[in-house]
Amino acid sequence: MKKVINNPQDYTDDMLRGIYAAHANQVKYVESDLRCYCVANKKPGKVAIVTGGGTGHLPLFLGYVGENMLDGCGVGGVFQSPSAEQIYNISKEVEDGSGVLYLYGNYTGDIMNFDMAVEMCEMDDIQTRSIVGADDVNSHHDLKLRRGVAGIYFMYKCAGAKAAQNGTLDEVLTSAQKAKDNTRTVGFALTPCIIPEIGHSNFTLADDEMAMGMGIHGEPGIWNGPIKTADKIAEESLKTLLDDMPVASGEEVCILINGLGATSLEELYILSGSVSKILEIKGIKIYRTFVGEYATSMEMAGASISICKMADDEMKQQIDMPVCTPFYCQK
Amino acid sequence: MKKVINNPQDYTDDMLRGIYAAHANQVKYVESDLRCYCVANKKPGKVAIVTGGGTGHLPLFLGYVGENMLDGCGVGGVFQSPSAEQIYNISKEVEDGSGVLYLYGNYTGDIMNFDMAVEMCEMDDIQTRSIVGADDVNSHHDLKLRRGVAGIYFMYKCAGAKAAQNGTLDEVLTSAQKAKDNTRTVGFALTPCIIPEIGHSNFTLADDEMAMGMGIHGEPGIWNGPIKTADKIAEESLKTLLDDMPVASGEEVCILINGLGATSLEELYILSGSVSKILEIKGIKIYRTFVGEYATSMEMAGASISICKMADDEMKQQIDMPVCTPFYCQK
Amino acid sequence: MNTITCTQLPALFQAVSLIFNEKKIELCDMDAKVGDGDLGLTMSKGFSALPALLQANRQDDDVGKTLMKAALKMSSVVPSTMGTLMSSGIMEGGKTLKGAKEIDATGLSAYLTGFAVGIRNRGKCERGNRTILDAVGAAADKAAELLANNPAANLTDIINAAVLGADEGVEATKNMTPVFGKSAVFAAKAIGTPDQGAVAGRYMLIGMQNYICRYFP
Amino acid sequence: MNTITCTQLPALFQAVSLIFNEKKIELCDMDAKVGDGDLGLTMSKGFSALPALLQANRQDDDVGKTLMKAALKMSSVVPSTMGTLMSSGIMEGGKTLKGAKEIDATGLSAYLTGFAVGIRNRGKCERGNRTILDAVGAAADKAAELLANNPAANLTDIINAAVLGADEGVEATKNMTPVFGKSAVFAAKAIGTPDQGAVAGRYMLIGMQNYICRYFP
Ligand SMILES: Nc1ncnc2c1ncn2[C@@H]1O[C@H](COP(=O)(O)OP(=O)(O)O)[C@@H](O)[C@H]1O
Ligand SMILES: Nc1ncnc2c1ncn2[C@@H]1O[C@H](COP(=O)(O)OP(=O)(O)O)[C@@H](O)[C@H]1O
Ligand SMILES: [Mg+2]
Ligand SMILES: [Mg+2]
Ligand SMILES: [Mg+2]
Ligand SMILES: [Mg+2]
Repeated sequence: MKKVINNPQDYTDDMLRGIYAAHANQVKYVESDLRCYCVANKKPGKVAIVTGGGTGHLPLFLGYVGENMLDGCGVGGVFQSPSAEQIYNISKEVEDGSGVLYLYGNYTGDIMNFDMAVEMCEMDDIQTRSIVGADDVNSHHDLKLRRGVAGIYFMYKCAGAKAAQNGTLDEVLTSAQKAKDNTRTVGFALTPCIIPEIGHSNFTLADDEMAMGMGIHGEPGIWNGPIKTADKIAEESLKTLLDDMPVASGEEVCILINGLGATSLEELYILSGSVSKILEIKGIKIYRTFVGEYATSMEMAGASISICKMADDEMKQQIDMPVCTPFYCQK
Repeated sequence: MKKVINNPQDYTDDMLRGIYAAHANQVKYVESDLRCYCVANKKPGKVAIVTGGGTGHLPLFLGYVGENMLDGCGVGGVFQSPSAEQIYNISKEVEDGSGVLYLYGNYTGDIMNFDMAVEMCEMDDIQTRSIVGADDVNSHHDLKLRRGVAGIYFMYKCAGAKAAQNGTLDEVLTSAQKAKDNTRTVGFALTPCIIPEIGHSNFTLADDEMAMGMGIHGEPGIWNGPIKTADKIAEESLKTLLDDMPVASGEEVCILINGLGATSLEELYILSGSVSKILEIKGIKIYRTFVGEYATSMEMAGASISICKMADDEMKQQIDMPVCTPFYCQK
Repeated sequence: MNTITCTQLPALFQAVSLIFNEKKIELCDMDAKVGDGDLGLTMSKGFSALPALLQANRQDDDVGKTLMKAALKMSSVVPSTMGTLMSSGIMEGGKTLKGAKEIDATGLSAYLTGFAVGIRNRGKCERGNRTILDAVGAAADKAAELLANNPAANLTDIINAAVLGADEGVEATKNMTPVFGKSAVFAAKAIGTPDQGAVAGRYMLIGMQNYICRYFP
Repeated sequence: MNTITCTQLPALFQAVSLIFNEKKIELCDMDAKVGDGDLGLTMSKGFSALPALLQANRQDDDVGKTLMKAALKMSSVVPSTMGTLMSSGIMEGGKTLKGAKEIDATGLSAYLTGFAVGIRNRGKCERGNRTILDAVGAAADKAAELLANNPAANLTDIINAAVLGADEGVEATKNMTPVFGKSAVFAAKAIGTPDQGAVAGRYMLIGMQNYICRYFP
């Protein structure tokens, strides 16, 4: 296991200590619990947005806590859910009378703990709404059973913008829902990653192999086979995406080319170029292109392609709204 | 070779096409040459700053072309210099009467081509100054013969800020020089990277080995040996850095924890935490911490630690100046 | 008297933690075949913490409230799927006992039914989905049936019936296809072996049985 | 007449490109031992492009200006260290011929000296640094010496002397320690073998020799 770490047991907390030391003016933790991650200076009165999930996906999830995006994040161990109590404690800290939106990925452990936090908030008369990202097309044919991956970025962006504009809890939920309804993702892996406390990878791929549709925890995909060119990968991925959510010629989309951790930015831009070529041929307009690491799986190699259809002008304005967190700035 | 690419010969140009497609409103190329990379909208009248170098280090070099940073970048093939003519053509495009600063890394091929471009500019009466980043402490005991690595970020930041404030060419050079004089870097690699056209890595490291002091093109370091903990790596690196450039208790520094490509952000923050712990014990104040991928080597695993001593208040203001490029935003 | 008081709650769950310590490797191995292999660890970690949490969070002499409060704390110790499900079961079971100073046979049966409801609500699952619910749901039914037929049944009769029900429930999962969690991905592999969560549910009941049969024979 | 005209420049460098095509693998292998292994490729790529560039960039009948302009374009084709050095050498050599319509023996000697100066200026190197300069510097010196001793020397005499000088220069690099570029990192490995850049410099001169001896025997 080639990792720059100390004791594997301390992986998550060492990481958090590093983050708080680096960004003390932007984020803090509450209840003396490093894993209760909150924005340092919340805009008063606005709807709070709280996310959460396992460690190992930076900048997901906590990286989106900051100006015009999210207000808090429950930090779980590697690939594990945060606890309901942590989510509840974060909610109490960041909620300011307008309610809390829970926005996180569609994973059993997370759902249960957020649901439990909802019940705890109810006892305190804190209003909550919940919505999960479930954008990974290849993970299930049933929309409700799909897991959430990089496409949650668009939900964060839209919900965050609506909350920043003092939208009500239900309006913020609606913005998140609209982003969700219009977002689809396809991903593929080239190499596995290693959970520090386990010390070896949970799957292997031959030297010339890729896994199409593989999940960010290594969940099996729809095929393993010889690695294809960027153009071919883009072609197959876009077919999957557009079969699932048709986009007509003339319609506008945002695209997000996301690296899983070890894939270089050079390759991501090559892939992005392949995607934009195909969309151009189809007459689909690209409103904005995002390329980089948005949701990783530690040192896994691979990438995902997300498409978010621009449903209306409000959505475009939300996508364009400047945001600033310690991990992600957009002007 | 596990890479998301098309034809290896097209690696650099495919990447550039992807970049221009994604960021058409921020950057452009001139002379119908993809590798003549320029900012789309230059602030008129200010000193132009042009950089350049081989492909394979994104966001270095072109990623820093943008608002309040650089104005142009000559893009070479993988680990190769751009040509003098390209640098000259970029200079003609971005220069606006106040001269051009050439700011790039200390590598033979780059020096020769930038020098040749200087001569070409002279014929056009374009004023130029040149300065190279040479921050890699372990690459040579002689300051002049050190290669440039991630620390060039601070030179970009300070020179860019001075130019944005309409400093003269010599003032901009002085800001770059001050950043250079106060910056030192130490790096280490865990795994090699592969040049697409070559197809195999140019060195190997055993499964439990790291290479301290290795260069970003795989230049041999000062030792290869069993991988150490983040705390130990931080300790050894800081000793090297501070022996080379002493920083007294009470003085302020910026730190930059830079990933070489495949090392996860989680690990970088663990390392950052280790560094800040040690600096705290020494009484050295951290003015600002930067963590992420600033200068990579494609999919090489490893990291570098840079220290930039805050020489005066002007330097702090320059470090704090908001910047925005397609690859890097700071607020 | 044949009832469990607040004072005895830590010892009751100490017995549960004992069996999970014994079965730790077995559960991890089962889980590793179709999931991430953490089940034995989280069960033993969670139930090992519970006795002290019951002690520390004792609410007057209210067995219900004490169970609810301690289970909530336990969920923080093990926020994995099964950790959260177990906590939710105990919380909902505790809710049926709210205000009671002790658990009698009727109370135990109600607790078991509440436990199954807690699992069902938290997991949004139904019987037949190949989960812990198939074990603890069958257990609660069997206990309730016994009590309906024999209103004089004691604590031991109830828990024995529950374990019998769990046995049948676990057996039944062998032919069910998983729909939830990491196992769902490996659905094919699962057929023929019992669901590991159901097995864990049965062990929890056996742990309670060990205590009850010893102190209320 | 015993002079090289603008019209002949492409053929002169065609001969250079021929030898680099032959020696491509040899130069790559030499470079790979102590550097990145691209030398053969860049030399053959650069000099293969040069004849057409000389054709396309012909400046009236000025051999000097034509060489300068074409060399500048060649540097864009191969912006590697040696590519840039070769271009810089030709540019500076061309500068000594500015205004001339042809290259005679004196002109060739001046060109070779200018070539070495171009390398030295561009590389900021000195003789003894184990570079191409050690070959082409010695070559220029030998040619100039011949011309000083024998003012009637013709083109063939000059280029023959130059190649002799390059032979000695290459030989001398075997005992020099590299201070520049990628080879510097592997300094120890280098000792005992000639510098690959010097070898390339010698091949360039041999290419010119092949042409000159054939057309001006
Ligand atoms: N939605 C659900 N409802 C009820 N039980 C579930 C649900 N999802 C999973 N389970 C149970 O949890 C068990 C797996 O537990 P655990 O190993 O903690 O989960 P994970 O897959 O998160 O590692 C399964 O065997 C099943 O009995
Ligand atoms: N500063 C310099 N001045 C003159 N010659 C140099 C200099 N640096 C390198 N060389 C020559 O260049 C040769 C290597 O050329 P090349 O393979 O193109 O360089 P690299 O691949 O190292 O950039 C060396 O053998 C040496 O002769
Ligand atoms: Mg990475
Ligand atoms: Mg990377
Ligand atoms: Mg499990
Ligand atoms: Mg070379």
